[in-house]
Amino acid sequence: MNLLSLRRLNLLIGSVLVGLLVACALIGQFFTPYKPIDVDLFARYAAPSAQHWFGTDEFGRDVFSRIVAGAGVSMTVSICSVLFALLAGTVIGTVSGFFGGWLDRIVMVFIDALMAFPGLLLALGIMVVLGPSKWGVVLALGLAYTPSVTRIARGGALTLRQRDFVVASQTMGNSSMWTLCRHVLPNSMAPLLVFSTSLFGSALLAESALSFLGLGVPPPSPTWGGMLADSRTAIDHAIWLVIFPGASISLALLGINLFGDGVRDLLDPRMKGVSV
Amino acid sequence: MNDLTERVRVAHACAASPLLNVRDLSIGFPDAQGNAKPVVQQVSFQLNAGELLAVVGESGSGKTMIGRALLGLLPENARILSGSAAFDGSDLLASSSAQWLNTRGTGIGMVFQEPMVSLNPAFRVGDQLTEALIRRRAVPREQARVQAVAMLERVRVRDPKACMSRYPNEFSGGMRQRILLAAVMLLRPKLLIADEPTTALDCVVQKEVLDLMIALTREEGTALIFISHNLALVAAYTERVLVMRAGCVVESGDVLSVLSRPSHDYTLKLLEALPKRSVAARPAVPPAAPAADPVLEVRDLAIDYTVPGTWFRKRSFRVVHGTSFSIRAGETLAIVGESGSGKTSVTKAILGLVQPAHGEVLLRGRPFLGAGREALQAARRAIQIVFQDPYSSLDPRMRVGDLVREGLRLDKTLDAPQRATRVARALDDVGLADHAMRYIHQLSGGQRQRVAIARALASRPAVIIADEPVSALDVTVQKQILDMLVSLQAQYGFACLLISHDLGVVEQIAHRVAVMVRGHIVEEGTRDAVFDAPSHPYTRRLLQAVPELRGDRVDGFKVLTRAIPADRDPARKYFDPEKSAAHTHALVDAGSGSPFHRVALEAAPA
Amino acid sequence: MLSYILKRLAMSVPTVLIVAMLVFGMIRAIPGDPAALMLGDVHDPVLLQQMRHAFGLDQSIPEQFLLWVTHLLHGDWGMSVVRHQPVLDLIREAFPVTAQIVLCATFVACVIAIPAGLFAAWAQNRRTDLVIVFTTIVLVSIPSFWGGILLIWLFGVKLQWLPTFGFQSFSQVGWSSIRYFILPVIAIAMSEIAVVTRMMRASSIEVLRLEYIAHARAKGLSERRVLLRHTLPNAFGPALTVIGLVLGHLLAGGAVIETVFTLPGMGRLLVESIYARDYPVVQGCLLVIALIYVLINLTVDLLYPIFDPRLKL
Amino acid sequence: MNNRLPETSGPQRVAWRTWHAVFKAVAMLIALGCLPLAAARAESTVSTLAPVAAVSAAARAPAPALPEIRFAVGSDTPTSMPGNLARNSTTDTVLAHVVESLVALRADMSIAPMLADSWNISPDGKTYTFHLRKGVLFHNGAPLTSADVKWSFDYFMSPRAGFECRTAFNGRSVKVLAVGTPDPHTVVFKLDHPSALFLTHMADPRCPIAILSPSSVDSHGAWIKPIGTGPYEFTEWKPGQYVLLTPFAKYLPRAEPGSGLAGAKHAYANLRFVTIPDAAAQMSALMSGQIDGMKVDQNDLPPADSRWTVVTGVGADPAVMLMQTRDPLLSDVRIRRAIALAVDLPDVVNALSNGLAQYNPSLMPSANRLYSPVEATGYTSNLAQVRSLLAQAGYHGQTLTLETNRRYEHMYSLAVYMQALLSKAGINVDLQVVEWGKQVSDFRSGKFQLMSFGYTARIDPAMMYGDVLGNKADNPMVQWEDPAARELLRSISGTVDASVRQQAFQQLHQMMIADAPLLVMYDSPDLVVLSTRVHGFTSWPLRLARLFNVTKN
Repeated sequence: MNLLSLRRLNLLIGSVLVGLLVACALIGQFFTPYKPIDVDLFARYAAPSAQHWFGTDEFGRDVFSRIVAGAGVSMTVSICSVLFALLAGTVIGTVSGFFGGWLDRIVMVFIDALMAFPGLLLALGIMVVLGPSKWGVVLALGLAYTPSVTRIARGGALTLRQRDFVVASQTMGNSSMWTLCRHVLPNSMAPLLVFSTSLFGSALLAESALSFLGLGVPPPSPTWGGMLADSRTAIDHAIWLVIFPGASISLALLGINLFGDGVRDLLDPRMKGVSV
Repeated sequence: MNDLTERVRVAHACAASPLLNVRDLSIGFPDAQGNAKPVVQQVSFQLNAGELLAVVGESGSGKTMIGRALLGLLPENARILSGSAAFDGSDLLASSSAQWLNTRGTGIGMVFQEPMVSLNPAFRVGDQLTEALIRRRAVPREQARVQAVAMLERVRVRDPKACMSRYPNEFSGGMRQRILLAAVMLLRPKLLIADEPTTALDCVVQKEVLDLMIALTREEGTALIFISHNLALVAAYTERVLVMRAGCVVESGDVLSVLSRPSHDYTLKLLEALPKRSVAARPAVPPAAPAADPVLEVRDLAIDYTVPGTWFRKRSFRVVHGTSFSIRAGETLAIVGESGSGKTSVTKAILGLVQPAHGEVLLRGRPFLGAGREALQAARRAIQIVFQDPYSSLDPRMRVGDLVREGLRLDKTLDAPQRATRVARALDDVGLADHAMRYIHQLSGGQRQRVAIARALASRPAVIIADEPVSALDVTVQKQILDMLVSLQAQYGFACLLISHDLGVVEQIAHRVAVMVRGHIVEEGTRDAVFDAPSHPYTRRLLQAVPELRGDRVDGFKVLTRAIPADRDPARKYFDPEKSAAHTHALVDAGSGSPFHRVALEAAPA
Repeated sequence: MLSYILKRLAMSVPTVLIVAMLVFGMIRAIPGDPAALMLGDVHDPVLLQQMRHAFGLDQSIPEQFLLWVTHLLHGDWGMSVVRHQPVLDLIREAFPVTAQIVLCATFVACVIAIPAGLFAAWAQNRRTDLVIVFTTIVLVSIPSFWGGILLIWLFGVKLQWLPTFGFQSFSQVGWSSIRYFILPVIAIAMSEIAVVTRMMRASSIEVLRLEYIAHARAKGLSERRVLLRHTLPNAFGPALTVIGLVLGHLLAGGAVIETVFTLPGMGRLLVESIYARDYPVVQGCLLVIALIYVLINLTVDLLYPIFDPRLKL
Repeated sequence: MNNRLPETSGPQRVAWRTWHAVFKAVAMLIALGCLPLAAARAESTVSTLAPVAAVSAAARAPAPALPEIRFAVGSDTPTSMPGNLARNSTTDTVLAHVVESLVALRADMSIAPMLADSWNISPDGKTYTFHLRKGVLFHNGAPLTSADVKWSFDYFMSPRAGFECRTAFNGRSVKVLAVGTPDPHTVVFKLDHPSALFLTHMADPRCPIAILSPSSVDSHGAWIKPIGTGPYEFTEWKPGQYVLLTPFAKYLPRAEPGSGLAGAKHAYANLRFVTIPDAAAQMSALMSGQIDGMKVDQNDLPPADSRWTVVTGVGADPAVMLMQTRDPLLSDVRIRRAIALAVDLPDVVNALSNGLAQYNPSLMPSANRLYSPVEATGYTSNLAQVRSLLAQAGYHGQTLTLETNRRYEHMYSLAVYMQALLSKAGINVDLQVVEWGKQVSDFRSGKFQLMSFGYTARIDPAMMYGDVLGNKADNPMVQWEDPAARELLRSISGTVDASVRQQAFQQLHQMMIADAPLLVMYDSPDLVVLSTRVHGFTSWPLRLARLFNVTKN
């Protein structure tokens, strides 16, 4: 098992898991054995059985259907918040890194302030002001991740600004904005894409944590974090309520991380030497 | 001292059997399919104790691999395909890691190329020097420190005691190579491998370090393998030479015979590629009328750099003091100087990238720096720049055709078809007509530099600034680029401002030369005047530092240090930028007979 | 050195000020105020007005902010609206709990992660390296709160070895307080180990490529010495930054972990006071969190030159 | 024979030696690692749990024969003055043991004599004459006289004291014109108009008219500590940690048997109310025997165990589902009745409270002595009638939002069941879970369609109906706008006669069931977990843990 095939194995496992996740997210809710919010007063805390593969929860709702439906919610929330952060962070970071001066200092002070600001209060503030909704969580997570994306984009812009081809473009008489869009942005995309795969993983984790504290996507739409939070009180008599949502979060994260690592190795010039 | 004599005696005793005997050494890297692609093929050579051998070849010829193989420091996936290397009676290539541990350092020492990262930045110089002594030779700590200070004195490091407790990043490149040399020689290895030890240094510092290395190996009786790509430099320092090309040894023998009667035509090509002044090829004065008004004129230009001081005050210090010069169409002015002399800052000021402290820059007699956006844009199209590093000066995301076309984007006088022909013409001029659709990572270093030149040429500029255009290329490729530049200048008649630290390149293509030290021009004049009759002490030292290659294919080549005529007027007080506080100087006629030759003298205090 | 510290602190004042203003505005923008919350379903407008006056909520927001800042400068952090205890006391009780757990977890994580990362980089692309890389990816993928719940289930409920509830600090019950430490520390350390190992491996690989490592080997030094004396100090810099980031984040109170293990730490205090709209406590907590963030960044920057003398202070 | 960097066989040996050294260091460090750090924090005084050492030390010092009962409370009392603005539930619990009013509440929430043996009300209901008990002493030994009663009432009515229920006696409910003290043992209260709730307000545990000795305040009138006439003295108070009450030796318990806060109150042990903010921490303290009792709610009942028992009792806090009658859809009574009849409510209540509570459709708690079978009649689900009502009302599937929160689990569970079961019955309901603070502000501003909510206990049904009935224009917090019902409620504001009031409440209940402005589900039960060493503890609806008449072996 030499190095190359092992690295490709990572990518393979990663893409299989991510594929499964995406499948669940897109078409999952049409094939669930039960409707995720169907309450069944007489089947409360039923153990995993032929009827209910993953058992039922406190209200007698089928855990398997809720996990499949939950995948959709968690995925959309994570993808949208990462895209939001990527978009906002890249624009702010690249512009402030490229032009520098007082604009850069102001942006940096705000970025620092946002980094020091716990995502928790941000999430609660948005959730309550906007009313509980998926998009509230997306905005909250997006804002929470924008500072770190901005920092990376700014770092990229700072190093690219010194590169000769950027200086050459300016000495050719191009305007700064043209140089920024034509030369700096395309070249700073690679590190940002790699970072966003890891960001995607932590967004999924953060969404689960938020719904764990009751701040996430509001029930009854099932989310994995919410299900895990509810399961805490049933530790001693319904352990399957803890195992299945937690396992699905971990498998999803494992898939995303493996996929992210694989993508980064493909993009990483040094790896080219080993011609994966 | 008896230890030294005893070692020399032993070395001669076993003169019969050579210190190092390499037989059919082959090294290869596995490619995607797993079968090894050879990088070094059937290399054999012998080396006696105390002998100096040079291994010369262009990049990719496998010379570094040989050096690393002898120390067992090959990269992770490299394989020794065949061959053996007998050193001091045992086969190196078969040694176990324990055997490697006791041959490295005490048996074979190695000095590397990049001074900036050859010393561990996190440790004091003293610790790094004594570390190997204490652990390998079990020398008590105090005695190791004494030996280290002694060795630092031998490599002429200023104030060795203080230097022991300082960190590597507080030293210049040249100083670090000296410390590295001291560290290796402290272990008194039988064989020293130097892998391009001075390539990254300025020529003056390079000479000092090389002299030092040779002297040390001679005194210690250490055998030396000097790996380099510069044949002239190597010829001046070693006895035998090995010329390599694409992993094979094309020629070997003692230096003088190889130079005078090179048997292999690759060696001939290598020798001819070295830049040298052929009187016939380059007239001293440009064809255009000398009296024509200058295309680009720089008047009393001064540049300051600001460094963040304590608290919020910024400290600024002058990098370029009042500098004036002018270039006429079709003429090439070369500014020569060590790194840090401010020559690149001048080009930045001309392009408006840096705000000069005072002074102005005129394009065809009109100042453009402070004259609003349109004037600056127009000027920037008329002045183009070619950078040093071919890998960094072109956007990796664009095709070659788009790169060249971008120069014409703002030129309103051309419509689309005209632009297309202009681009095709420019690519044809640089010999890359069919490469328009390629990405630059598919091109070699030389081809990329051609694309940069084509991009500069496309907008028919009045001035092209070439900032170290060829210093990153191999010798043979360098020659093609320089010849192309000369022919294009003759064809389009643009003025060329050449920035370089390589005297050979300057000597080959420059009409006039200005020597710059610490932001001052200390000597200026036509190429012949400055090279044949240098008057400022710094220029003289500069010329002596670089061995000159003379001769041709017919009656063989000779490498000799330049003959510098004695100073005509030693009484003159030459302006020395390091010592003079006043920073004022006057450019006075150097009295060498040539009309434009001037030298900087200490100005009378105003 | 001192001037550098003072300069850094001066530069961080705007950051802390902005955080304070953001917090002040946002917590009041959230509907519902402490007085209404305490009254709940009782309808008594006169009493509501009395309470609002007592909490100073009837003034305009800027006035309240100025009042709060001036009091702050005199060292008075205000009284908790709901618990009628000085905010400083509440924080002084909650912060040590979080600090003890987080510092222990970070210490354990570093002690394991740094050698693991170093060794993985050294034995790059060989069996042990791939084992380490795979375990770190798995560890990073397990959410710490799920890990926490599973730990509670295994050790608390099933094996009954460790208490599943409550927290008794060291000062109260001496060494037996370790029983309350083990599970949270393991839960936090799990993901921390993964993050630090990955970072350490990446920076060590970077360092191992540099020439002074080849030079050290060329001097005939043993592999162990090359690793510990030459690679570790230079590779530790970037890992230090990551540790600083992780520490800052956790000291801000891993509210989730503290909920799972019912630890009365900063995270829980912050969440509960947000729910109860206990404005002074929320402001106090967030000020402490901002200060922690600034101090940790400063310490990381001060420690950095030890590993990289190029950065002169 | 390849000599790649470094030798393959070599590194393994080197590797293990390195790992070996590292692991040795790691094992040693882990063992010591946390302790020095923790020790460095030794001085931290995490007082969530009264330090065991300190507690036993204090108990040992005075070495009384009496055992000590330790009861956990969620948050410390912010003040030691009864009924103060800053009070919370702990204040009411602690001071119920220390101070007494002229009258007190029985378990069935009727009014019983306490410091006043008897009282008579003038025919016009505007003059109350109280006859004080003889031989009652304050904790400082001074005898109780009518002057003390007048002093206490005037002190509570002064704005500086910050008495929360001042408005109940100076105009909103009734206005006390004068307090006369004809002789040391009779006190006369003159009211501006007759009020049935005067005595109830006086005995309200949240802000009782406690009879205090003037030495409870210092010379400038600033509050020191409560010197009352209760069975316990207010001995020691360490803010944020605990309140210690010791028995008042010279206390004269009343003759009648103990019921609610009335009757005989015997102090058999010292009482220590320990502050443990975290519910789970309280549970672990109980398990380790460091506390003897704690309150718990129905969702985290501890597993059965020999060391403790769960004392359950009927509560008085009605769990309700509110319906916004001013909402365009819900303004139609047929829709509201359809909702009421769509779900089998008793079934839901049984599932919700794990069988600990019964369905109670009335705003009057089932524990109240006026509770009758009329109050017990609610809605029985009838899907056919629901369909016809919906058809008549022209309902075509519009969605209603049901607002709830996660802070109080029982409200959330109610909402989840109602949403699912209403949807099944054809009424589309969407669940909207918001943060508790926002739900309270929505409740107070009336911005909701359906809301799963819970009222805090009111000691008299008239008070509960008073808060529910009203005009939404000037008070958005009321739920029912029936003018006839308001007129009926106002008619009995002056009558004290129980049978007349009961008859009025029955009529009010029937009108409410018909108009269905809200659905009352059940009274959330009062649950207390007590260690088996404690005997004689009884539950009562007003959620105040009464620890007199309780022994500990």
